Amino acid sequence: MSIMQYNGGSVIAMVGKDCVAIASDLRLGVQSLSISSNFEKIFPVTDRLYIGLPGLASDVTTLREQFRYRVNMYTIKEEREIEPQAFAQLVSSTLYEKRFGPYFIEPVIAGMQKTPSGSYAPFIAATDLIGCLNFAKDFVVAGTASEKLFGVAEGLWEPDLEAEDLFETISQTLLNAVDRDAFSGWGAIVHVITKDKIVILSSSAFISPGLGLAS
Amino acid sequence: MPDGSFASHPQERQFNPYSENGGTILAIAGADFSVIAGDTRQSEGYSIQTRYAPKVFRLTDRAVLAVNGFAADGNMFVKKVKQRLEWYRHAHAKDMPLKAIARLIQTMLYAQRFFPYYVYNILGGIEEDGSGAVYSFDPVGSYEREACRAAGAAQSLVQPFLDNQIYFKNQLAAPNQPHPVHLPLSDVLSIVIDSFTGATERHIEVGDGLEIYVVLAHGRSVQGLEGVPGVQELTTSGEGDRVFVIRRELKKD
Amino acid sequence: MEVSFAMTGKGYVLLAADTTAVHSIIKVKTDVDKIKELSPHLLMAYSGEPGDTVQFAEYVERNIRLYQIRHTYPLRPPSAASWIRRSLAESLRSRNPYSVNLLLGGYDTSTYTPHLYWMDYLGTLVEVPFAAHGYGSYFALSLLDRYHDPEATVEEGLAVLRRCLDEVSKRLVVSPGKYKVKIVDKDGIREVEL
Amino acid sequence: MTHITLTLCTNGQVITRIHLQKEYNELRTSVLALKFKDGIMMAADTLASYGSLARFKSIQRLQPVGSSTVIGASGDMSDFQYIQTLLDELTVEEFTAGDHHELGPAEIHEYLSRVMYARRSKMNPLWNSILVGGVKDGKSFLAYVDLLGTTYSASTLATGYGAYIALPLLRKAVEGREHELTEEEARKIMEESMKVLFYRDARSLNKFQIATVKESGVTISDPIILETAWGFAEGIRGYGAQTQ
Amino acid sequence: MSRSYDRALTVFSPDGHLFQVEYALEAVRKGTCAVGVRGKDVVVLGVEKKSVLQLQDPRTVRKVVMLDDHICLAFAGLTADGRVLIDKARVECQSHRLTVEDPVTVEYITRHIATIQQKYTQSGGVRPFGISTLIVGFDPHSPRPRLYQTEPSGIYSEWKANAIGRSSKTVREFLEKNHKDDLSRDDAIKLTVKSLLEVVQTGAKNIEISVMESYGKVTSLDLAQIEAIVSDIEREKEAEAERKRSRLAATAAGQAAMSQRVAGSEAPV
Amino acid sequence: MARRYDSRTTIFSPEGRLYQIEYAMEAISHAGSVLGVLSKDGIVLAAEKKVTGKLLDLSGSNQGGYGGSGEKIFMLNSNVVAGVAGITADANSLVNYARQAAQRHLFTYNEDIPVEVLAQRLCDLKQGYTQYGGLRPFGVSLLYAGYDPHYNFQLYHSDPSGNYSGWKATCVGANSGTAQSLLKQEYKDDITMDGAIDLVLRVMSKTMDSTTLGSEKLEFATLTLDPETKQPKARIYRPAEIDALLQKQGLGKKEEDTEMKS
Repeated sequence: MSIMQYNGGSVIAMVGKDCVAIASDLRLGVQSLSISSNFEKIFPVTDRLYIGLPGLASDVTTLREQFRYRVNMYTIKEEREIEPQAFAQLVSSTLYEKRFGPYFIEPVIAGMQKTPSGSYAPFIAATDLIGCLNFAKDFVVAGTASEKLFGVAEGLWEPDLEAEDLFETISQTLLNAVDRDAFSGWGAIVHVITKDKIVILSSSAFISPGLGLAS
Repeated sequence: MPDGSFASHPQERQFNPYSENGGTILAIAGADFSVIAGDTRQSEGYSIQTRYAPKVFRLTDRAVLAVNGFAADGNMFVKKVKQRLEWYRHAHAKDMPLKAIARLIQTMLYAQRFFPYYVYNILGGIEEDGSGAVYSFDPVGSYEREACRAAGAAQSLVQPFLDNQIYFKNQLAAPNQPHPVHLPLSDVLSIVIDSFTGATERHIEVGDGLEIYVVLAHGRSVQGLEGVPGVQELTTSGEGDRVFVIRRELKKD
Repeated sequence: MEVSFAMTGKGYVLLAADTTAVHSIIKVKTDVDKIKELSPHLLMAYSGEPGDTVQFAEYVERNIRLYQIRHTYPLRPPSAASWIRRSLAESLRSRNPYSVNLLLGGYDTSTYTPHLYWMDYLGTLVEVPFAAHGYGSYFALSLLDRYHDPEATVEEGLAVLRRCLDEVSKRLVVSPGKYKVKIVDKDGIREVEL
Repeated sequence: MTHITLTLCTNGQVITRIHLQKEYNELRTSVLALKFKDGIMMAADTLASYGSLARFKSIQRLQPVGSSTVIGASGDMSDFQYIQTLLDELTVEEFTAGDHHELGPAEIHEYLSRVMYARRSKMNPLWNSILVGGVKDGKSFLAYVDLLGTTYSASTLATGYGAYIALPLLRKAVEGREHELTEEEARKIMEESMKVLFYRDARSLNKFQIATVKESGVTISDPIILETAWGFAEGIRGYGAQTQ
Repeated sequence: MSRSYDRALTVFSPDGHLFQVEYALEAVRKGTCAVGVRGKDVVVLGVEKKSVLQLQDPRTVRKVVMLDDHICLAFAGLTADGRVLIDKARVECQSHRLTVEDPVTVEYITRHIATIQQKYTQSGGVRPFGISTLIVGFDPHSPRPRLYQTEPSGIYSEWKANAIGRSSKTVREFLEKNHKDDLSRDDAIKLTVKSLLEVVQTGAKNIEISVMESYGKVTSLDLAQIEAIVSDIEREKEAEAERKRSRLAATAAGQAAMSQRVAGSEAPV
Repeated sequence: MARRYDSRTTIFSPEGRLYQIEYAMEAISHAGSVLGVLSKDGIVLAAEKKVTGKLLDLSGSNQGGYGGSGEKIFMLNSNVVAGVAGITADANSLVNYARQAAQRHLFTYNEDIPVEVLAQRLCDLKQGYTQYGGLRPFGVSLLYAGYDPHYNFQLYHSDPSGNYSGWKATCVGANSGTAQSLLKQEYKDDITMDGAIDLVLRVMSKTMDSTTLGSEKLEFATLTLDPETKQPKARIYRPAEIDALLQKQGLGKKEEDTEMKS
């Protein structure tokens, strides 16, 4: 079994119309034994930027602390918040520093990027474990359920989803994908980021009548 | 080799009698129809061997078998199944019923328990009671009747999508409006096409062409098939169960 | 075989660890205390590679103590857990990593809450309502899924713990005989006889 | 590469074991084939090598079978020659039936694939990749079979290294034009592909044969030696130690 | 002339002085007074506490600190220097436990501190620490209390009783006069307070007392306890004074009587 | 006599004094004063700005998470806000050091640095600059207003020697003596946040050199607990907000000197 599957867990991010969403499961396991159903893998970077860190749980924490440190130092030096684009580069270079002894994490980044005109544009990106960046216009996935996430997302996602629909789409994608993955699941959490607010919902809140997708 | 023990069984070490040839298949059962589909790419490693190698085979007027995995085993297996069905026709003067074919396949697969056919089979068709059915098998013959199933290289991409769209997994029905048990044929066809375009997009071993077989129960109208471009009937009698095939192009990159 | 459990209850954390020292197939000792008292409200149960465990536990103990002497107050449980985790994570990628698994139970005197952390030699850290290490986890976790109550009194908590220990001695081939059980709550640390 | 052990025994006692090493790098040699207007065309060079040693320089790897089929093989030459004897027996047997029925390319391919699959199932494969092509009853046929019994057909095929280097060129030139390509055009495409293959494949030779199957029958050319120019190589910098 | 000797580096002057060290000792003499007294099985640290300003948080004014479970330290001199030096000592205490299992002995940590202080009198580009310390404690497995002193020079020495800081000379002289071997707990505390009162005019509220009774057992006396002792002492002094007075009075009376008698004798018979 | 020991590096004078430190403190006593008052539910900091001018551009200040009000008040960490008095360049360097120290602590312990620990970190640095060769002391005193779960709201003061101590209310910089005694008179242990704001502004208005209080001379910040998250939340006032506050407190320019005359 690969070290990438040791603890399990998956993350997905999607672009909507003037919004982005990022979601993950909550499982932490040791191979097939589940240890915790409340292990978060998505962390806020700024008010409108999140990072998801699926992979080896030890490195989830290590990198989360490392990124927080580096972002704070950036903020101290620059006296401004880091933008998603710059943060993606920071993630990439942090991972590439350990090119020959990598962190076993495949980050997913989602945020609202400030544009020169002063408005905000959706931004998502993912990297492999040594920091090769992948900027996508639709969705990015990572973790033990990544293939499943790709398959469902490819079927459900469409351009220009409004925040509510994006929430529905990402939730359905995540839940159906992790249901077919032995190493992911045990609850989920979704963050929807628009330019002026962030909505965070955990799995218990998803499944309520009326939220079902039309077939 | 200085070590005699290593050299004494050299060929077993050296020769791997199996290969994987990519591609993906799926089948969905409706109330009175069944849809069986597969892409037509055959590959080994990063090489596309051919853009057209069928993986879905009509067995009888009411049974279609999709085979995926190691192509040489697959072709041989289909050949043998067809042979057994032919013998059955000679002995009984009728086609073997679907559920009997399913059991036959299980027996044939299990017979090779210790040198298995490295293939995943999905059998679709119409049962004797006129209902649409899908049977799925693992390489050594474990099988089950289901409403839908995906297999092959992109199984993990397609199956959860089918869970969501066919079984309505993780969707709550609106009050007083339960989820339908069976979907209409037109919905099924678009789900099949979506599944394969999605799989083609994200899986390098899937693409080139798509063959969708549709088996309609005896007496069922062709509702859902009219107006579908390129649909072609394979059965000739027009009576009894009918088999149609729809061919579509998939991306070739 | 080493076995350790822990669970939270109403205002306390309960830790239990076996007391055997094993060398190959021989039980060398049966009265080993594998639960260190790191500070007045912090307990650490450790298991793993024999040399590493004691070495690492003492390293942690001295550093936590140094922090307390330097700052007059001890590290709070979440901070102590984070510090210990980093030590393990850094060790993991060193030439000679520590092979130590930990359960960390503490009572935060500034927020009046009990905390329990599960940690392994990779530096995986997660806060949990109950936890186990070793073969015992395969029995205990399912039992605790069923019987754990975060609002349980100490007596109720001990009863659940006893269930776990009984199950281990009943079903595990290489079950250890004796356990040391310690509790940490607002009044500090005390050992309990089962 | 594979290892073969010969065991000498007397009265059930092992006296000695002789270990033979057989180079299967020949598997990397190539056969190319394409369909054109009037039939199929196949090409293979005449080299059989042992590792990096170019051992036999005028081996014929294209072989007619009956009057409407040609097969081309890459891989182990002894196994291929065994296959040739099988096919010879088969054709003789078919001829002696005296019914004027002859096996066409499809039948030959089916037969070969059964042989290959059967041998792989005995864990004792015939170590070859073989292309089978021909024209019979107005239909041209082109298909592949290898040591695993894997089969497929397409309008352009290549084995060995050719599948990586020549096949893309063949596909570009042939796909969609199978019914309009003339024999001359087909031959040009083939020669061009063989040339590229020779430039890029170190274990290939600029001496090759081209087989053509049309309704009229099978023709296999004499070895063709391609004119190649290596003058450009002097100007190439940046490979290996030669960095300046 | 001394200009080039006593500046950046601590170097000998032609007449053999290390001026910087001597000047550092001056800084110590400006510091508040600290007293250590060893009893039979107890050791007491007393310090003169600067008045805490009305709006100041008394928690942050510390002169007696723990180095480890079994060792206390009091210092006189520059507070910031003290904090830095104490920190080094604390690290050493834990490091020692980690490497050799045992806690440090009082002498060991004293020597460690003294060594650091010495280094700062000799290394390039640094000035000496402007503090003296009193270190008290018990060695592991030993009932004997310990009291050590270190100085900016790096000298360390063991004492039955000693004082550092402001007016330490007066206090030391007092201690020399009044210290006895094998003092009981109460007597040791009383002597400490008494000696501090020699320099602390403001009484109990400016005195802090820490008592170590055995390995790891440290207590600080609260204000009420110190006040009780102070008033005790004052009462004793009062009584002493009273006795003196009465003895004086008695003497005077005797003399008076004598003179009276004499006078009386001179009275007509 | 003293002249020989009072320049270049920090060494003892024959009387055991470190003149460099004393002179550094002298520098601070001329600096714009900083005032801090602790209440049960928060802390108030105010500072007198010395660099003023009609053309000074303050529009760039207070942008982003780590801003300051420009010259005197800075965020050191999410739970600590500091006021500086002394040499501004030295202060900037110390502020930067403090922020990094806070981040290192966060990195190591995954908690916001306790306020006193942060003060200690800075003081250790400051002490080093009084002991090691070739260095002069930092000419800066700081007031740290912070929150941590150990001691809740805290106010510390550190000086160039590397000494620090905790306070309920204190002042550094010019006229700090006056301010101290005013605080001593008026401070009550149960002072509310509003009371603290009022006290700070009144004391500032009495101690500042100029006759009027206004945003061009005053910097102002508070640290309270966010009622929702229960996390410490600093607020560094923008110039307009300061003027509005002064108006509200009746200390604005319009009613010049009324408070002072009363």
